[in-house]
Amino acid sequence: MAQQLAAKEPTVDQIADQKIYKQFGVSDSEFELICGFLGRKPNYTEIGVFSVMWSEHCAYKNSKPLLRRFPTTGPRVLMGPGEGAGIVDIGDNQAVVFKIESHNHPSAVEPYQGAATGVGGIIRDIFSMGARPVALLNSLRFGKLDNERVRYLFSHVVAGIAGYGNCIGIPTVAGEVMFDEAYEGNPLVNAMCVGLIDHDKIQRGVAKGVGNPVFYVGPATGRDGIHGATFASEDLTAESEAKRSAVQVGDPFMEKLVMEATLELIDSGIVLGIQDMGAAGLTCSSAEMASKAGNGMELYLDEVPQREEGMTAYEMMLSESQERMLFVTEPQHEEQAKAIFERWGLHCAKVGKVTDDGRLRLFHKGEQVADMPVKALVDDCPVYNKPSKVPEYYLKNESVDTNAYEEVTDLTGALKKVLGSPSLASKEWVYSQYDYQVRTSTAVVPGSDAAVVAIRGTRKALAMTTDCNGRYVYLDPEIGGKIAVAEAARNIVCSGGEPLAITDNLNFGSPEKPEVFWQMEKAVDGMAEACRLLDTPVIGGNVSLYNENVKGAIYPTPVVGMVGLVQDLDHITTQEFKAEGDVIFLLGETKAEIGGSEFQYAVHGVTEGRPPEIDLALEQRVQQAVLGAIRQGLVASAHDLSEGGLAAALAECCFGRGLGATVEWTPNLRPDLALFSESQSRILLSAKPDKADALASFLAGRGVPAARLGTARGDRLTITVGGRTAVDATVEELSKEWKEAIPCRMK
Amino acid sequence: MKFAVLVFPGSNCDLDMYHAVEDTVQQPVDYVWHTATDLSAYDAILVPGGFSYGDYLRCGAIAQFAPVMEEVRKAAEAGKFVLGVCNGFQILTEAGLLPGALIRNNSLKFRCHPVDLVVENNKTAFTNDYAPGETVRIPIAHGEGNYYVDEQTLLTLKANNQIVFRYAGENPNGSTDNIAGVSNERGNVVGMMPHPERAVKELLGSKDGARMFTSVLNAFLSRVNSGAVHGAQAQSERV
Amino acid sequence: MKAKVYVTIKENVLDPQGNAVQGALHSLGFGEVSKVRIGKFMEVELATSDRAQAEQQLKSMCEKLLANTVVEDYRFELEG
Amino acid sequence: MKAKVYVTIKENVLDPQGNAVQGALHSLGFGEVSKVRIGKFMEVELATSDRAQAEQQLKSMCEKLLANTVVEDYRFELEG
Ligand SMILES: Nc1ncnc2c1ncn2[C@@H]1O[C@H](COP(=O)(O)OP(=O)(O)O)[C@@H](O)[C@H]1O
Ligand SMILES: [Mg+2]
Repeated sequence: MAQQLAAKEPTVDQIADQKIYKQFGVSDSEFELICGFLGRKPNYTEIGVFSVMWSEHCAYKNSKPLLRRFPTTGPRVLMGPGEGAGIVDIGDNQAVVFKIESHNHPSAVEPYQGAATGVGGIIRDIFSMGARPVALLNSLRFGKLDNERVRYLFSHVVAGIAGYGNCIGIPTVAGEVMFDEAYEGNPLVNAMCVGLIDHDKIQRGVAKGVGNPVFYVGPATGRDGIHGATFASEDLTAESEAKRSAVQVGDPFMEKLVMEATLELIDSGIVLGIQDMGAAGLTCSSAEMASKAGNGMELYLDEVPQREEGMTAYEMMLSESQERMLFVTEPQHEEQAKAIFERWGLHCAKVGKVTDDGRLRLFHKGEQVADMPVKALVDDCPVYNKPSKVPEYYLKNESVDTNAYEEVTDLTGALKKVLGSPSLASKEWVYSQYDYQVRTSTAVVPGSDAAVVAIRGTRKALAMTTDCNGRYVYLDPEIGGKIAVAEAARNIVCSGGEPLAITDNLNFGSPEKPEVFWQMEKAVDGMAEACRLLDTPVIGGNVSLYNENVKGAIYPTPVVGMVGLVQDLDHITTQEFKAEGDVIFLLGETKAEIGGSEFQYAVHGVTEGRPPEIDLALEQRVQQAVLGAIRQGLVASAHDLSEGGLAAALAECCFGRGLGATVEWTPNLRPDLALFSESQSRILLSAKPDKADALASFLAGRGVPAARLGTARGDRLTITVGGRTAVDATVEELSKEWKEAIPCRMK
Repeated sequence: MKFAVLVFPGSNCDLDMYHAVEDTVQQPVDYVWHTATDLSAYDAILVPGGFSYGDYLRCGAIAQFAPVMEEVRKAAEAGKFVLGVCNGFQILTEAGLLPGALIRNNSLKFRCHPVDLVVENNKTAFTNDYAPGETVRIPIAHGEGNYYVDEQTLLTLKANNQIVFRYAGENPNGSTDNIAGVSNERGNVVGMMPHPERAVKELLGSKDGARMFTSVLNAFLSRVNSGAVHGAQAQSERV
Repeated sequence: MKAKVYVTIKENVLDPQGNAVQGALHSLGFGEVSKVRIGKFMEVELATSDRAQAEQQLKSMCEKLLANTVVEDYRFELEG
Repeated sequence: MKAKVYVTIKENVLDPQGNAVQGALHSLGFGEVSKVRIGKFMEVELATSDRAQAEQQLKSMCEKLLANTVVEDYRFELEG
């Protein structure tokens, strides 16, 4: 068997002459470079290793110039991009660690395992830093639910996320799901993990100390997901499935053991460097650890635990079997490390040694089978500045006048349509499958603007959210990018938290298309500007390109994952109206802006025109005022306005406790445009009657426009616009549309 | 009174159970590893939720053979207090310490949300602080909480007053006779699918689960006072 | 030696998964499906060549672990 | 007509459940167990007596619903 497989490997000359490297996504010029770095032609194992290290997924060769535009530092940032995850100080020697990662392509092929292993991977990124994972989030995009395959993908992705997170015992507390044709065939599955760490426990993935042993821990390696990293960097085609070796299967039970043992190992203080084996498995972890220490590494592949017979060096290096870690310790600590793993029923294998020659050398069956300079693998992948071009559709949209749509007069009906649109509808069908309470720290469960997780032993808590409206980004990537960051921050603020930093997942189409590259550039510029203004640096992220289906690229979807700090548990605020008689305020300014809105999509059936404008200075003023008011105890409820505008936001505030509202508003706009406009920087607050005046003057004092809309009362939502009843319905009938939209379609 | 919280590979509510003891009755509590062979120091044994051994094969199937389970059996026989929650309940049924079995939810989905429970029997060690028939709000989080017993056993459960909790509203998993929790005949071993340890303070949305812990402390103290427990030892352990 | 173990849900115990699959098959157009029961199929390799011993061991494995006899039945076949 | 459907995890795909059960059997003292793979066993009743049609339908059911052919193999037997 071994012979057979080995015999099938192309020779050095075949690789070069028949351009076999192209199958791995290595271009002619890259191949030349690799030959130059090696001083000879690469063999099969070497070209395999280079191809994954030089894939977009690992090397960011198409996105690096853009990522440099992000602000990545700040007084609280303890670790920015470059390690498994970023770290932000939250005081008292504690810090929060978080990162987001995509598993889009694996989920398109095998949704349950694709999503599950995505969750498993991001959890490893967090605990390999030495942090205790405390929460999971996910950001999902699918096609429309009337398609059977979409329903299959949706239900299995959700089940996969649940299956992994529930079993390992980390609460899944927040996320987002949107449905649009643009994602048909290429769903987006982004998972985020948040952890807590003490400053002195922070680990790095470095192979320190020449001569030190390198250990492998976790389950045996199989032929799973070979070339997963390359796969993630290609368009999804009919052949993708055939090309793929065995699908990676997640084992959350194994990961739980690996996590507990790893945290115990780190606690014992004997780890010099540790990294998880994620994309490109053993290849990426060994090369990066050596690189960060400026060292080299030798790996003895016969020592690598193997699940299948006759595995070749190539297969072992490229396998993406899950739940594995690589760590370095001093020789005298070997027994102690082993004992810790043993207690958790795990074995660790000594598979290598740190060297001083800056080379990654692989030995198999008594022979050296590969010898490559670490620096070439990790740092020398060429970086491309792709051509960029303004897309036709963007220019066309400039002349679309969305205010010229025929007026919609049945506004109660329109509100029901919007509330019943799966993107806006209740996501209870999703999150009731997630254990969102394990670890008994979830103070705000899924369903409000941001989730809040209390930090035991303190009065502090973490607020967290993921946000991105791909329609806005499609219509104007720069504005859409700004809004993604601003909305995330608004959600944090509405929950009583101060935004700290973001992690981002840049989901785009093929960068080879100048129009897609233009979207990337503009979106990153918009995000970077918002991050600077709102003081939320980018501490890490992930890039997922080549998200395309037969109809072309997906909507550009740069998902923002944000974490905020709630100073005191008393500041925790939720969106639902609390008590009869509470006074409702609308903060911010409403303009006729329905381009890219849920109303435009659900009622008019199109996505066109211009997205809402955003004034970041106003945004910041509104957010700071709201956070200030919350901290002073003036606010009973807070909810940001996003998809569905004021009408949907009011309805959502009513749903929590079934408490209605009576609202009178004179916005000076056509009622349908006013109620469903998605103008930015708006927040709905409610206050106890005896605090209402104080709140009004607090807001006025901070230059924030605030209109007193009415009161929370009864069991109906009644909205009068310009003296005319626009919406009038019981909370129950509205809630029914909203609650049943997804379950009905999933039956 | 001293509590043990068992830890199996894959347990994940061990921490919550431990904190619940601290937060409600402030009694000494230890994590006890699945390989332990002596539980004599403990008055109450809490078998927490989670996914012991990944819940592979069947929930609780593999955990029933952990060395510590032999000791749990002895403790139960000796009349010590044993509570199994969620996966802990599944383990106790697999181990034969409680009747019945827990099978897949009839929705085939994992379900996590608060439920209303009726306290059917407030005479057990873990429910004496509740009023009979009282409705309490406690969250569930399980995929296999569908309690099954055959008809004959159900009659016995009813006759012996072994049904401790029933779901008050919608039955979330299809369990026989809306059962959410049961006890052994003697009432010192209780198993339930809902998580009382997740409902011990306002921050978590409900405090209704806290009385499970105060109940068992009551039961212990009344036993001490009646001299059923070796007095001196028990007194010295009180905090 | 190889064994095949079949674990099935007892006749009088509800099989929600089987029912759901039956429903799904109906809506896929397989109207003739009148019943579905879903159990487990395990392949176990035993490093022994003593058939009698293997049988006895399998029985014991099933009773102890592989099946929960409150709700499940089992049977097994030895091969080779 | 009755059919038995066997759904097994593909040979090279990881079976965490099988591994966990193997580990458990070892610690229960069944050291001879060298491998465990866990799949599904389904009993399907079909209200038809046309064997050829039943076979064709079963194949289609397996492909569409009963097995996930990305990670699983299937086979079936028709009885009676
Ligand atoms: N979109 C992004 N924005 C900011 N940083 C990014 C982005 N994408 C990747 N990075 C950073 O680049 C580094 C390398 O990323 P990656 O290879 O994905 O890490 P890992 O090896 O943990 O998967 C990480 O620190 C990551 O946070
Ligand atoms: Mg919001």
